[in-house]
Amino acid sequence: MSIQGQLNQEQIAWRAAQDIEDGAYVNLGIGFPEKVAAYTIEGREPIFHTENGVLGFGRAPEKGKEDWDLINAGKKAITLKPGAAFFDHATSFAMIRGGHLDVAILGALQVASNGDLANWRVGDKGVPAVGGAMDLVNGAKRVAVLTDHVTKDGKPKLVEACTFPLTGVGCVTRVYTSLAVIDVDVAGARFVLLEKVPDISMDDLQSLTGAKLHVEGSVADLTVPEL
Amino acid sequence: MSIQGQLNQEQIAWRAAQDIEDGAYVNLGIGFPEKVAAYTIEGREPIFHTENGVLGFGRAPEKGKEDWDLINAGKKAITLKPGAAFFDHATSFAMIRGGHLDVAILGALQVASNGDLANWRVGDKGVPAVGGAMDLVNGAKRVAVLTDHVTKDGKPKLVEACTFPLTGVGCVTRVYTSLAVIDVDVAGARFVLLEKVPDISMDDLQSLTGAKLHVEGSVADLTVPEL
Amino acid sequence: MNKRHATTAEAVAGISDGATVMIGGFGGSGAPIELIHALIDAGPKNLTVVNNNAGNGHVGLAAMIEHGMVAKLICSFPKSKDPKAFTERYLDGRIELELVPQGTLAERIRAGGAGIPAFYTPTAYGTELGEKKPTAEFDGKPYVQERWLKADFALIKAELGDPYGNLTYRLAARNFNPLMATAAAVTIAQVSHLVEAGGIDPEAVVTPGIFVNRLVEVSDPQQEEILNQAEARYP
Amino acid sequence: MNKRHATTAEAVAGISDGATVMIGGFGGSGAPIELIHALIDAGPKNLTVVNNNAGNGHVGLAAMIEHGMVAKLICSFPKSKDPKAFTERYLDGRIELELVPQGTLAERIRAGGAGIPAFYTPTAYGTELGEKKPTAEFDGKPYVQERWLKADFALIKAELGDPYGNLTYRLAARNFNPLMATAAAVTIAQVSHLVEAGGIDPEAVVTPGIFVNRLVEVSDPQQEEILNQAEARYP
Repeated sequence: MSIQGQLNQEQIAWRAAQDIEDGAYVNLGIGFPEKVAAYTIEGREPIFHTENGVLGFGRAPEKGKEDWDLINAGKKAITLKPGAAFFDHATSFAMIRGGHLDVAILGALQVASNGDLANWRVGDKGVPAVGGAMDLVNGAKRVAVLTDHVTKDGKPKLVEACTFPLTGVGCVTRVYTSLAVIDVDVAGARFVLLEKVPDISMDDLQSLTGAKLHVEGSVADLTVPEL
Repeated sequence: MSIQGQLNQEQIAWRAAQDIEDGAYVNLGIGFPEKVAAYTIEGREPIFHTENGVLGFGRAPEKGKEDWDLINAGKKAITLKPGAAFFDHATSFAMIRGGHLDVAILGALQVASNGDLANWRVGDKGVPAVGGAMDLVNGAKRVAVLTDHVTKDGKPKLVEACTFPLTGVGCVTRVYTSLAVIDVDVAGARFVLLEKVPDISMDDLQSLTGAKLHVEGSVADLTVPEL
Repeated sequence: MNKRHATTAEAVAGISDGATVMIGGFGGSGAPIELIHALIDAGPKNLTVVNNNAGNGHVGLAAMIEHGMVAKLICSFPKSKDPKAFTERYLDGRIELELVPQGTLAERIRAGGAGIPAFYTPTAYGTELGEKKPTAEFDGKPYVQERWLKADFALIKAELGDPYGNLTYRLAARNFNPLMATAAAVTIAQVSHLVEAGGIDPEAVVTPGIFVNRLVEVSDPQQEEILNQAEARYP
Repeated sequence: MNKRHATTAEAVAGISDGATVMIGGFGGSGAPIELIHALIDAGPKNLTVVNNNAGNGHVGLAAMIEHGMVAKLICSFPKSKDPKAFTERYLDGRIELELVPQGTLAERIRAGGAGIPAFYTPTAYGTELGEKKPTAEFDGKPYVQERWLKADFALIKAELGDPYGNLTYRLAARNFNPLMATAAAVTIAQVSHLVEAGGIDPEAVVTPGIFVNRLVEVSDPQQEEILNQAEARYP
């Protein structure tokens, strides 16, 4: 489904990267969220964590130079930056569960206006696999989601209540979509619209969203570079 | 109180050392139990653990050569053997609580015939201090006690029920005293006499013991070298 | 004190039908391929296996599954590039799956090794993976009670090992290996380099030898990823 | 990313009255004497201190107690060669003591750092230190429920530190230091050698920098044991 002016994945990732502070400890979910690393702001140095026991990793090695003992949670080969550290899985999840990570950025099937997240399983068919998602959403200081605003067949992914199996309860605090940046007021169970792409009207955005979008003050334009 | 033929601390320690197998992981309590290390049997190599995070330590350094970052749980300077390892306190007590230590040898105020041990506090006066004793008695595969058979004023230390505050419940399985070697049948709440010094009669030994000494088969002579 | 064994076959001896076996590694990183293959040669059946994943391709854990050795798998992420071995057997009901969130899996194993029978975690609260488990509130927040995980055997991969069983690991191949070493009645480590006593700096030891029962040197160990790129099969 | 501070005074800034402060070390081994003395200079009162011991002589933690800064001590073994500072105040009721078995103390701190609000341990079951705590049976064996321990600040001592806060420790001076680093909102480390980024082998890091907020280099740090042999007093 094509919507006028909507952002592509690179642009959503770019927007999310703007909110990552210098020195932040960050875990990026497998796949789409991994793109955020490429848009780190000049002069800021976030430190990337991967569940399988590495802090301070950098980009992928050149093809043919992979060391398969040095991978990320997506099982892709990585490299190290100076100041990196290795540790076991219990320590890695102590970092997550213990509230030491500043931000976790994940994909989503659905996000509810009370902060509930569904991102690990569509239904009860097939092989279920959860990985570290349920730990990340309950541990990181800030849990953000990157997602298309609607599904491929146009259904809202931002909803009043998740219908897919939950990953976590009341855990998501910000959503970066292809059309908007939205804060989740978990206590009030409200979506609060912060930014929207200029080409879409408030009414059209609301019609593509499964729960009410509240506005506090003004809504900024969500503008991103060509990517 | 002097009893004919009773063992001194060195001799009790020597007897306890006879039961330590080659390759056993052993924690010796502060003070009297530490003497056991000196009587390690030729050809056997127990590995000594100390709560503050060392496996594989050896004897004390020469006076003047102490490194005060390298101490044991009694805060005495130690040295390392080849194959030693350092670790943090959580790992150290994972070794203890997780059942990885083969034997812990501790002192006692009282041992009861049901295996209860009192060894950390005489009453409710003064400053209480427990250290790692309560973890050791609940963690090591085998918990042995070294003790004089009676108190300085002749009262039994092996009793039907401890009157001093407990360190652990049903935890002691063998007692090495100045007069005897006694197994504790925890399930049956019975002391089973294995060995006694030759100079004492069964009746006299029983009269110095606060709970019945059972005999299964024969009682061996408890003979030790001059030390 | 010498925990060394001459061959991987000798190292895995005694793992019999119905045993619970923890296998280290995260995907192929840190997977003890040679020990797994020795276990396939030995051929015990009806095993419960604890691993983060469910194998990839037709080597290592995937090959164990293909050989019908695994009755139940306890893992967090039973997907991979080529998960056919597990997927087929799971979908037709020949293999049981206990799916555990990754951090909970790690903590349950760590608890097994540390003598902690149960603990509380926020992870999975309010989800289907937290259902049917006891819950409790602490300081106004809800948590799920989780139980320790222990095993009869652990197969792990390390980098350096000395005769006392002290181990180090290579890069991110550490992952679950040090935890599993603590949680099994018998821990079996393949090491890429066996060194003499004193050959590992006591400060550099990651797994102290008390947690390790058997060692076997496997120089130049195989990497699951490389084997799969070559479409290898075991045996 | 640079967590370095120029002085110990700067490193301990902001620890105010009523704070909970974990202090690393086991006796004098691994005790961050210079950080403690900087805190004495700063002079906050009514502190809750978590340490394995209760100080020895008239330096370090003992000096903090003598200066009336400590309202409550959480520890396992408040005895030492010269425990007068604590003993006097404890016996006349000026300082509160929460006595915790050493392994439970370590595990509670580790739980605080790992986001585990409560766990079960066999330790102290059936004793007065287990009284008034919830108990539960698992597999027929009784256990005591223990809660996590967290702090506002941790003062720790390390050997090498890099600008990211990665740390190594010296010999048995490791003890409680790596645990406390994880369990405080603000962890302050004195390091004997500050090295550049990349100066610590990533496999040799014991405390990853994510657990450390502030670093200060203290070359040739003082040893409590040596100070006490010289009958030193602070200030």
